[in-house]
Amino acid sequence: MLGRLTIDALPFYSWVAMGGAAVTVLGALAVMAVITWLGAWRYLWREWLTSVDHKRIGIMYIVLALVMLLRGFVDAIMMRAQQAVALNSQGYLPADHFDQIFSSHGTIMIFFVAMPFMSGLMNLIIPLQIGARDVSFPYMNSLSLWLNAAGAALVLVSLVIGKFSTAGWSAYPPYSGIEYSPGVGVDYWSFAVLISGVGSTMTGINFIATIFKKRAPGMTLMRMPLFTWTVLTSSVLVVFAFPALTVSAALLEMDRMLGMHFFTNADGGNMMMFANLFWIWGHPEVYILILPAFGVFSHVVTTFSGKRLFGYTSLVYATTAIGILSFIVWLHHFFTMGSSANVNAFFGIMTMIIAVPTGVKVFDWLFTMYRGRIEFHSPMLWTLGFMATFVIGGMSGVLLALPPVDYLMHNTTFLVAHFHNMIIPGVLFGYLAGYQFWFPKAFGFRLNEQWGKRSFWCWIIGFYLAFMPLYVLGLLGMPRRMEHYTIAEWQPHLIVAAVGACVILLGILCLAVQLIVSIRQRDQARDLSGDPWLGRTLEWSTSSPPPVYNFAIIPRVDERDAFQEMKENGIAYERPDKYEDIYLPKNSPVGIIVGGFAFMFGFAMVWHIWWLAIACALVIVMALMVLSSEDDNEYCLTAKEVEQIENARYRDLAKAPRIILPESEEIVPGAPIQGTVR
Amino acid sequence: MNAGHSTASEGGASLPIDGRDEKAFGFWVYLMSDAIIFALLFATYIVLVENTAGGPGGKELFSLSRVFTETMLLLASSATFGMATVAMVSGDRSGVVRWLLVTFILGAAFVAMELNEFAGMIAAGAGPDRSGFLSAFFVLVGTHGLHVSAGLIGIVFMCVQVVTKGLTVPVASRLYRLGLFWHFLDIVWIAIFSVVYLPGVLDG
Amino acid sequence: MDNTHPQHVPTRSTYATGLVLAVILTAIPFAIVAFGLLPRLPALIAIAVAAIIQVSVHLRYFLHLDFKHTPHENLAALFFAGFLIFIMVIGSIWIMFDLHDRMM
Amino acid sequence: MLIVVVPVIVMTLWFAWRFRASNDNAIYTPEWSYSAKLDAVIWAIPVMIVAGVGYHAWVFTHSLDPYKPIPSPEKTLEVRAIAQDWKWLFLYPQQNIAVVNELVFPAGAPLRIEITSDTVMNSFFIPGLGGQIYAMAGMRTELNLLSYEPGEFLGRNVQYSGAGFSDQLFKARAVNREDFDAWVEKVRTSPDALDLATYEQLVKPSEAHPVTYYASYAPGLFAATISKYNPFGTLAANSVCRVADLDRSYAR
Repeated sequence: MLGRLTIDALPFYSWVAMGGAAVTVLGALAVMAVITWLGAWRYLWREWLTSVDHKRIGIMYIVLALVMLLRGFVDAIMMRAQQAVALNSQGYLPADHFDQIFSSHGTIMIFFVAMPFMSGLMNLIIPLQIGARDVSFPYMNSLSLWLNAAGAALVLVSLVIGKFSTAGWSAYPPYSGIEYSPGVGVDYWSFAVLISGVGSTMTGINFIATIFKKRAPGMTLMRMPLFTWTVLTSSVLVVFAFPALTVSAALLEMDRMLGMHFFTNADGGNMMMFANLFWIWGHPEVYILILPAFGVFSHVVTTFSGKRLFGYTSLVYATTAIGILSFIVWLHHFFTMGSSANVNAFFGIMTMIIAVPTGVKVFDWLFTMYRGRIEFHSPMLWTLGFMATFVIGGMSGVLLALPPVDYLMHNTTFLVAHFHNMIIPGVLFGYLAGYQFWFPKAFGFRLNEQWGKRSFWCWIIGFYLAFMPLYVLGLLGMPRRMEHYTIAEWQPHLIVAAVGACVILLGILCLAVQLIVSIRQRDQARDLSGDPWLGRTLEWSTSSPPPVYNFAIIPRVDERDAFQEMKENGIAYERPDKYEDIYLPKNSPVGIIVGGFAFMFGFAMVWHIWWLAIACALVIVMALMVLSSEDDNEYCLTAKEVEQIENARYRDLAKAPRIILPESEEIVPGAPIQGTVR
Repeated sequence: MNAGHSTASEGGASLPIDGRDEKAFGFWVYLMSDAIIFALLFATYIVLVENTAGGPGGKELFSLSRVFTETMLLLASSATFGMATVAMVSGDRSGVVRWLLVTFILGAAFVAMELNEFAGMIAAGAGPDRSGFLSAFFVLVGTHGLHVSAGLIGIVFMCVQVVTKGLTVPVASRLYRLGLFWHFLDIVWIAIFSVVYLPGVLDG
Repeated sequence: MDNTHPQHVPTRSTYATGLVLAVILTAIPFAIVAFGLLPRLPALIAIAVAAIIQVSVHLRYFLHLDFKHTPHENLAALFFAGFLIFIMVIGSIWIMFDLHDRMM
Repeated sequence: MLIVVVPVIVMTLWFAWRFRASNDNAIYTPEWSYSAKLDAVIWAIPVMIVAGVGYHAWVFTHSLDPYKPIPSPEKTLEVRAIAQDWKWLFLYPQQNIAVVNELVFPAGAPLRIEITSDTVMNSFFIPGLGGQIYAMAGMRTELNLLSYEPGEFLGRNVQYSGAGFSDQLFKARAVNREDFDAWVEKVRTSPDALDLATYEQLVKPSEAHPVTYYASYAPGLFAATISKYNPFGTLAANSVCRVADLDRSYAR
C-alpha cells in the first residue's frame, strides 16, 4: 500500500537531521498559520496561486528562489562549519549526513535558486520590455511555475521523510546506481530534477515564442534590449539542452527502477555515457544562468551611467556566440576520464574560445561607463563588484580549460572555488542587481539603499573570504567533498572560509532587513512615475506596478533605447485619443493542481507507491486535456475600465517628481539629465 | 486568435495551419526539443549497441518483415492524417472524423505490432534488463511507441472536439498541431529503422 | 497576423506524392538489407542516404516546409536543432569511442 | 592572462571613480556608443590571447598525455592499481607482490600504473607528483609518472565515492633503488598471500584500511578484476585478452 515507505523514514537517526526536519515542518506550519490568521487564503488563491499574469508568476518564482536560497545557504554554512573543525576528527556531522548536505546544496542552488530566480526576472520583465501584454502561453507559464515548485517541494520533503541523495548534485553512476545507493535519496534527486526540468523546458518554449511573436511593432531583432536578447539566447539553450538532463536522469531511473543497464558496472552498462549526457546539458546550463545576468548588467550599466550602451552589436553577437559555443565544450567537465590528447585538446580550445566573447562583453560594459555620469545605486554596486571579481573566475576557468592543468586541479577545491566564482559574482550578483533594479517596477516602491549597499559589501567581502582560500587549498591538493581530513596545514584556510560564509550570512540578513525596512517605509519611497532610475527601455514607460494589461496602447518602437527616445522626443506619457477593450486570460487553477499532483507523483515514484503514481498521472493527463480544450478563456477589460485605471495613473504622474508631461512643456525642478540632453 | 467561435470555413485563408500562428510556432519549438531527446537516445543506442553482455544481438532479435509492415502502417497513417487536414481546409467535418479514425486504426495497429514484438522478446529472455544493448533498444523504440500512443489519445480527443465543437479556429489549430506531431513521429521512425533495425540485421 | 503571404494550402496530391516517394525510399534500403545487395559499408551509406532523402521528403510533403512560405523562425529552429543533433550525436560518438579505445 | 585581468579590475575601479556623477570635471558623452577602433581592439586582444594559449594547450595536451611513456634510460616500474571501497590495492607484476594503501617506487625511474576499479568510479591522484585519472570498473586507465628525487607524497581518491571517501588515502614514497629492493624483500617476507579467497575478503568495504603486505598475488588478478565486469562484447573481449597478456608477460 505504501511501497517502501515506513516509519523508519522519519529522521530519528540524528539530532541535526531531526532539527532540520523540525525547522522545515514548523516553518511550513508557521507560514500557513500566518495566512490563516490574516484570513488571506481566499485572496492568495484567487489573486496569486491561480494567477496567469506574468508579473505575479515572476514574483512567485522569485519568492520560491529566495526561500530556497535560505535552505541552500544553511547547507553551505553547515559544510563550512564541518570542514573548519574536522581536522583529525569527525566534526559534528557523520559522513552520511555531510554527503547529503553537499548533494542538496548543489541541487538546490542550481535547480531551485538560480533557475527560478532567472525565470522570475524573465517573467517579470520580458513582456514589459518588448511592449507586450503577456507571454505567448500564459497557462503554460503557470504550469511551469508550479512544476518548478513541485520539484523544490520534493527536495524539501526529503529532509523530513527519508534521506536525500549522497551522490552529489551531478549524481554520477555507478555510485548513484541501485547497487551502491539503494535508498530513496537518488530517486528524490532525479524526480525533483525531472519534474522541474519539464517546467523549465516549457518556460524556454514560452519565452522563445513570446520574444519572436509578441514584440511591439517596430521592435526589430536588432532593436531588442540586451536583456531580451540574453533571455532569448538563454531560452534557446534551455529548449535544446534540457532534453539531455531529462535523458540522463530518466535513464538513471530506468537503471534503478527497472534493472536496466545503461550506466551499471556490469552487463553492458557504460557509466561514461552518463557523464557525457549530463554535461551536454550541464555546460549550456551555466550559460543559461549567466546570460540573463549579463543582460541585467547591461541595463544597470547604461541606466546608471546615463549613457547609451557601448557596442550593442558586439554584445548581441557575443551573446549568440556564447550560446552556440556553449554546446561544443561539454567534455571539459571530464578531461580526466582519460580521453586521448586530440579530444581533450579540441574541447579545451573550444572552451577557451568562449573567453573571447565574454571578454568582449566586459570591455563593452567598461566603455559604457567611460565618459558617463555614474550613480552608485545598489544595483550598480553589484555590477561593479561583478566586473572586478568575475574576471578572476574567468582566468581560473581558462586555466582549467587547459587539460594538463585540469589533470592537477580537477575534483579539488580549486574547481569548487572556480565555479562559485562564476556563479556568485556572475549569476547571483546579476540576479540581485536585477532584483534591486526592478523591485520598484514590481511593487511600486523602491528598496532601501542603505541596507542594499550593506548587503552588497557583506556579500562581496564574504565571497572573497570564503572562496580565495579554496583556490589556495586546491593548489595544495585538497579534494572537494571531504567530510574530514588529516592535514593540519589546511585548517587555517578552512577557518577563514567559514568566516567568509558567516559574512555572507550577514549579507543575506541585510537583504531580509532591507525588505522589511522598505515595506515599512514604502510611503516615503513610492515610485509614482514608473521610472525611478530614468530608465531607457519600455518597462519603465508604464506605471509601477504596471496595470494588469501592462500597456493600455501597445507602444511603437523606432529606436533601440525606445523609452529614452520617447522622452527625448517629448512623446513619452502621451495620452491616446481613446482606449480600447483589452482581452486578458482568466485565472486558472490547472497550473497549481497539476503542480500538486506532479509533486505527489514524484513522491509516489520515490517510495514505489505505484497505485498513487498511476492515479496522479491520470489526474495530470486529464487536467491537461481540460486545459488544452478550453476555448473561452479570456475576459474583457472594457475601454471604460481601462480609462479609469489610466486616469489614476496620470494623476500619479502629475504628482511625480522629475517627470515632464507633454502637455505642460515645463521642466520640473530637480530634473537631472533628461530634457537637458541634446 | 481572440475570435473563438468563427468556423474554419468562413475563416478561409486565415486558418491557423501554416506554422505562422503563435501556438504552432511554440509547438514547433517543442518538437525540436523532443527531437533532441530522440537524438540523445540514438547516441546512447549507438554507444551501447555492442554491449550485449553475452545476450542476443539485433541479428537474432529483429524481423525485417515485421519492421517493414510497421513502417508501411506509419507512412500510410501520415498520409491519412494529411487527408484529414485536406478535409479540414475544405470544411468537411465528417471527412475529418473519417480520416482521423482511419489514422487511428493504422496507428493502433502499429502500436499493437510493437507491443507484440516487445512481449516476444521479453518472453524469450531478451528483456530490457538483459544487457546494455537491450536497455537502449527498448527505451529508444519504446519512447517512440509511447509518443505514438499519446498521438492516438490525441486523435480520439480531437475527433470528440470536431464532433462536438465543429471546425472552429481553435479546434483547427489543435488539429494542425496534432498533425505536426504525427508527421514528426514518422521522421523519428525513419531514423529508428535506419539506425536500429536495418544495420542490426545487416551481415557483418 | 501577417496575411500578405499567400497561404501554402495542403492538397491531396501533395500527400499522395509524399506517400509514394516515402514508400520507394523505404523499400530501397529494406531491399538492400533483405537481399544482401551491397557489402556492409556501402549498404550502411545507402541506408543513411535514403533516410536523409526521406526525411526531406517528409518535411516537404507532409510538414509543408519550404523556403518561401515557412516563417524564418521556424526554419531557424529546425536548422539549429539539426546542427545541435549533429554536434551532440557525432560528439558523443567521437568521445565515447575514443574513451573505449583508451580503456579497453 | 593577467594582461586582461589586471586592466579590467583597474579600469572598473578607475572609470567608476573618474566618471562618478559628482565629478563635474569629467567629460560626459551620453550619445557616444560606438567606436570601430575600440571594437576591433576589444575583439582582437582576447582573440590573440586565446590563440596563443590555445596553441600551447594543443602542444602540452599532447606532450603531457598521461598515457604517454616517460622516456628514461632507467627500467620502467609497472604497477597495477585497483580502487576498492575505500582503499587502494597495488599489484607489482614484475615483483609479484601486492600492497594495500602504500605505493613505493624507485626515484628516477619511470612509473607506469594501470588503473581499474572494483567499485564505483574513483579518481587516482597523487598531488605533487602528477595528474589524476579516473578508475572505472571493467575498464583500464593509465598513468605515467616519474619522481626525480626521493620523497614522500600523499595519494588519494579524489572522485567522491561514499562514506569512507575522506580516508581513502595512501602514502606514495619515491626511494633509492636499494631502499626499493629492501622494501620489496620486506613485503616478500609477509606471511600473507593475496589469493582469490583473500581478495574476496579484502574487497569488502572498509574505512581507513591499514597498510597491508602480501608476498604474492593470484596470477592475472588485475585482468580478472576487469573481466569480472566486462566479460563479453567484442571490444571488451579483445582488450581483456590484451590486459591479461600484459599481466602474464610481466610475471617473472
